Amino acid sequence: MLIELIDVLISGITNGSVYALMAIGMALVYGVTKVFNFAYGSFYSMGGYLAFTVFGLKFGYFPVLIIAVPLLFLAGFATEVILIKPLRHRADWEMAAVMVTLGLAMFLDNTFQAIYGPFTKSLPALFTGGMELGPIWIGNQNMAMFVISIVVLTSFMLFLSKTRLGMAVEAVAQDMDGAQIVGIPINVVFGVTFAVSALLAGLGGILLAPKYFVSPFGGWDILVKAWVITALGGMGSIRGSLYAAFILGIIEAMVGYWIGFTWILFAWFAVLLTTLIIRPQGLFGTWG
Amino acid sequence: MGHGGNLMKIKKDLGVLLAVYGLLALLPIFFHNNMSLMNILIISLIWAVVAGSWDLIMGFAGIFTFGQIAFLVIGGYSSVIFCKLFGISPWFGFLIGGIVAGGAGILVGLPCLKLKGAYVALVTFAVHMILEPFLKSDIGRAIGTGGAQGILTVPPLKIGSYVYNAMEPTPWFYTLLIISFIAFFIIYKVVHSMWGYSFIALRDSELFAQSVGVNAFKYKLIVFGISAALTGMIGGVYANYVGMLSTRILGLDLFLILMVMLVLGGMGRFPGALLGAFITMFISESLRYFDTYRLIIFGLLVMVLVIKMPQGIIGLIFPLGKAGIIERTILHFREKKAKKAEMIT
Amino acid sequence: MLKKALVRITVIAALLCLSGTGWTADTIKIGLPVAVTGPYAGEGIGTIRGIEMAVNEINAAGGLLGKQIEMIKYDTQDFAPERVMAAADDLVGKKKVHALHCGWAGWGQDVKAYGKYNVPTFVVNTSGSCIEVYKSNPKQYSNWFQMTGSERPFGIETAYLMAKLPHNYSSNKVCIISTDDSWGMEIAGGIVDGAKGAGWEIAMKEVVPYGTREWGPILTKIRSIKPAWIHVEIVSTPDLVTFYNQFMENPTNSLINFGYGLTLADFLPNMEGKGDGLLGETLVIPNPPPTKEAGDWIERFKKTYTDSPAAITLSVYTGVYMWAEAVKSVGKVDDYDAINKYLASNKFKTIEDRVVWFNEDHSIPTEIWPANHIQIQNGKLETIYLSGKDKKNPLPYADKTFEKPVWFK
Amino acid sequence: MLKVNNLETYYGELKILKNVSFSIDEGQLVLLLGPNGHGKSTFLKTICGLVKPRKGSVFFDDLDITKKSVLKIVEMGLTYIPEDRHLFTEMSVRKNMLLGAYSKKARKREKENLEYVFELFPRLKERENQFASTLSGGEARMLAIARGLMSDAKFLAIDEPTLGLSPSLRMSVYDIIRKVSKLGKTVLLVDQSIPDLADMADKIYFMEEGHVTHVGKKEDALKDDKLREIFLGM
Repeated sequence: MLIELIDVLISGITNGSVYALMAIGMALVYGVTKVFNFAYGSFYSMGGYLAFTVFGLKFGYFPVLIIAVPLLFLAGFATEVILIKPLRHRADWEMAAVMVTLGLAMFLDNTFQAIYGPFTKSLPALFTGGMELGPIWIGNQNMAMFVISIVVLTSFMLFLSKTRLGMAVEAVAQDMDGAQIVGIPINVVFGVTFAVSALLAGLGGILLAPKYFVSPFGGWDILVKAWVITALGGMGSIRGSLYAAFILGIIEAMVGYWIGFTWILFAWFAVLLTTLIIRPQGLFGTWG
Repeated sequence: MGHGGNLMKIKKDLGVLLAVYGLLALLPIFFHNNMSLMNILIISLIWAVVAGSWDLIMGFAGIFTFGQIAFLVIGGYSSVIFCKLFGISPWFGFLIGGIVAGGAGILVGLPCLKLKGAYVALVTFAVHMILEPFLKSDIGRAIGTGGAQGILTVPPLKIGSYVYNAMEPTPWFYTLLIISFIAFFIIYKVVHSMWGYSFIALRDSELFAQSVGVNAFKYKLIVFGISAALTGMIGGVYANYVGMLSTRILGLDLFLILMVMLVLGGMGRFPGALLGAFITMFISESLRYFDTYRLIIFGLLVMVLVIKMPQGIIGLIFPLGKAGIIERTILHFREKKAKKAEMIT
Repeated sequence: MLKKALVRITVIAALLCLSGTGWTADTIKIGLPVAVTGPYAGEGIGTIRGIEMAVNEINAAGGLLGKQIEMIKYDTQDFAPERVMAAADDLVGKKKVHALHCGWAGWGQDVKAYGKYNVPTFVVNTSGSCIEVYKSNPKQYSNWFQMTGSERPFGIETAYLMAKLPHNYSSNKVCIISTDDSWGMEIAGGIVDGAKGAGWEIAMKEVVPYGTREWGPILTKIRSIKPAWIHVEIVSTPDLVTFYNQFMENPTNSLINFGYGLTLADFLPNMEGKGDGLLGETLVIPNPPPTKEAGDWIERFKKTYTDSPAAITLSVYTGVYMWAEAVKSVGKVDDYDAINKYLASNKFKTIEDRVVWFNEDHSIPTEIWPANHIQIQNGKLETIYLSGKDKKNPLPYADKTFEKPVWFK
Repeated sequence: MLKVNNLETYYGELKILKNVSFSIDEGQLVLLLGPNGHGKSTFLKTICGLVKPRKGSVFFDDLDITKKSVLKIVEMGLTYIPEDRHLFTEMSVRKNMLLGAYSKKARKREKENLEYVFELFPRLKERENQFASTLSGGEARMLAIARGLMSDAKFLAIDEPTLGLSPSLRMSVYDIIRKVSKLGKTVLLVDQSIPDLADMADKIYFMEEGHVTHVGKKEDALKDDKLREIFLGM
């Protein structure tokens, strides 16, 4: 019984690390620009397809990063400048931004399908093998995912709190007018934030492609999950999403084990709703 | 401007509505033999009601909800289940669908009252997401949802001794024309009532609305209820028209196309949703032979329209000028407040 | 102002109404309401290729009744009832096609939509729901032809086959995992039915949603049950491959059967040579092909599309030939009632040299279309058993035999 | 130093500023007074670039800044200190101040300025590492001014810095403004009633319903019966 409980916890933590990676970009972009980016999942797929394409040229994983990082960054930046910026002066811009990113998601996903076809694509595993600790077995891939997600998130939080640019990003997130008044170039911050968010989503896609595969509409699942995670953590709170990712990951494993897989999403939303009723701003969020 | 302007606008909105319905009513004279076109028209009328009631809550009241299809499904299922259980006429089924969905709307609205923006979207979308496992579950099966298979047979709609059937689209068309007109007339009445102005005031500034004495709590619940009820009612009609129901309607496709209807028609611009529904359906059908490229084109279209045509198609027909509906509403309230002040002094 | 607006409305409406008019060329038209976008696009491609192959062959041989056949596609996307209705109205009502070849077409809404007209309609549904709808009004739906029977017998036969394999089972426990759609639920139900007769004990029955990628909790259960056989019925490659990969991290001595999933077009490419020993059931041509004709067919397909044919491909291909044969016998392409009658009351020969016919419920039951039990051996699909006359008694096929999976310790 | 000609600003359809002209020379302390909601804040937002006027022009250091972004205007040395503060509430006092010196020019003198501003506001030095959200109303207002000073601006546009403060706190805020002004900075101070430092003011503007209704020194204002009644309660 104890061993099974540990096993379930391990899969919960595995889920959590994956979710943390999925959600961080969304927490960032919502927190700073207040845009609910519906194309978030499409950037995730874009990362996966970029990896698939570059890897297909048989140079290994390193060139994937060299090519994908600037491309994803550029894609995110262009999205902000071309699609979001023209909307910002409108009274209903938040809704308009949702619509425009929805259009982008339709465009991107179907472009992927037109280029790569509807079939699933796969990449060879980054990490194989595992560790045996008595009756418990931990896969190297899962361990790596855990370490990567913790490293990425903590370094990101350090960047936000310790560097000048990071502070500027947080300042924009907390008070857009205030940030303008002190001379923070908010348009640059918006663009960069979008770019970094797309980059993080895409890197998530690259990292998870060997494990979860790439398919044209695979991003929607990511979008919904990332959305729930960031909402539970408090929209825009990076630290909040980290905790929320692990909480929801463990809930998923437990519900999957004791109740059934079809009830996982149900449980997620139940937890989210209860939390929001008690704390409308999420676990770590603040209004503003 | 001012009151005279508002009156003009009211007349104009009703005029547009009547003109559109008048034109629609003439169509079967020319196309009653064209099954394909009639089917598209009928479906457009159904989606128009969904889009219109969605616009009521999202465009006019500014509450960011993603639960409209959930209400459609709730209305559809409850309408059919009630008809099958109690052997009542589908006409009553539609009403019951509306009532159940309206109740569900108010229930969903309650937790949303304290939430903002994207959170409301999430909570309402949550309803959408969990509806599918629920309807497919054993509990769902027990109340008659048919589980994963769905409901394969729906009691037919009758009027007198005439039984509606798939081979004769014209009676369906006129029935839907009337039903959707009633729905749009209700939406129109709501938009141009004190409720409607309160919605708009709430959308633009909750603080401002409260300062002129609008009770946010009450109005938000009312708008949730009305919007869900209209959608649920049409859900029953939908189930009857297509003759079956399953959870697949909760997929992404319908959700996206309804959004496109809102954007195309013009959000918060009565009766933009009605025009949006027809235009979207026609674009979608005429792009169908582009296969995979259809949705790529669609996506591009949505992006361009949102950026270049913020008022949608209806903005092309009736450009709003520099004064948006927002300013007009604020002016309306300013005037009211001023009048009140005058009366006191 | 109102006048101006009215003019503008009329102009927009008029422009919209000027959408495409019909075809007039002297060809025979067939409609292909197939999903080419969205989650079902994978099966859609297999469908279109099969129909295209048959049509090209018939056209190259001089056409049907001396006329060329023209294909008209319609993207049915997610098979929402209103969309299927629109497809039927567009293809039959507006474009006046002479037959419909659909591939997988839905779960009952398709019967109603296509049954509204009387042009012969071929689907490859394997759906009990469709048979149920058909039976509700056989006269109305007399143009409806389902190339396979219902799902359940597959499950039953699988349970018997698994018991028959030359394998030393450590126990009689079986774990069943299926999706929550009617295909998955029905197969799982069939296995439960068959399990009683074949001596299995159901140790676990889990239902999962599509898109499941993390199998930890289920694998924990499996590892504590240590079942003799795990059946996973999910029509989605990434779900199956992630299951396999995660199972392999710490495998138990259990046979794994992926049912229909094994023959999904993108399954083997994504396994990248792994998975020797996985079992499955399907309707593709057995390997090696039973006839030279069937072998040639596979070669032709591979040459044209550089892929292997999917299970659905042969079914739709056969459907086109059955319809062509009926048209030839009737002598007229638009005497639909006669064609439908011919289809319902005659037997047809397939490229596998098999005789098939439609039952009274207008489906070709699984007994006639025997299930092909396959195993991955050296990275390839090999047929090891084929169903015999009796659901309970699959027969060994050709010279390939069952092999112990690689993960057995 | 700042010259405003025939400014007209709208919120949607509502005309807020009506033909406003205004000027201030280097080193001056100028007051802009007027009742609540009559366009004073809008005026400040317009000159610092947060709101764009529909008509008229704004010159700063003889350069047309009417269409310039807030960012450019801040870099040129004009800083706006808003009445509703706009602090970064979830950051420490120190970080708020450091962000105040975000512009390139200010960054060079960040250290000096930080020392100097902490000297001016010893209270803030004590609370250096607290979140801005934990400050009292008076402290938060001080922080807003302190952050504005960090920008090393030569021109400060301060919007009602004493609103809702106790008399003693108010005195100390005015003290600070006095000090800042004496250091040679140009200050434009907006208030509802005539503040204690009116004697020091080089000029006083009165704004009603979006118009400038009166310009002059304190003495001039006192001569006008209506102004005396409205702003001094006499």
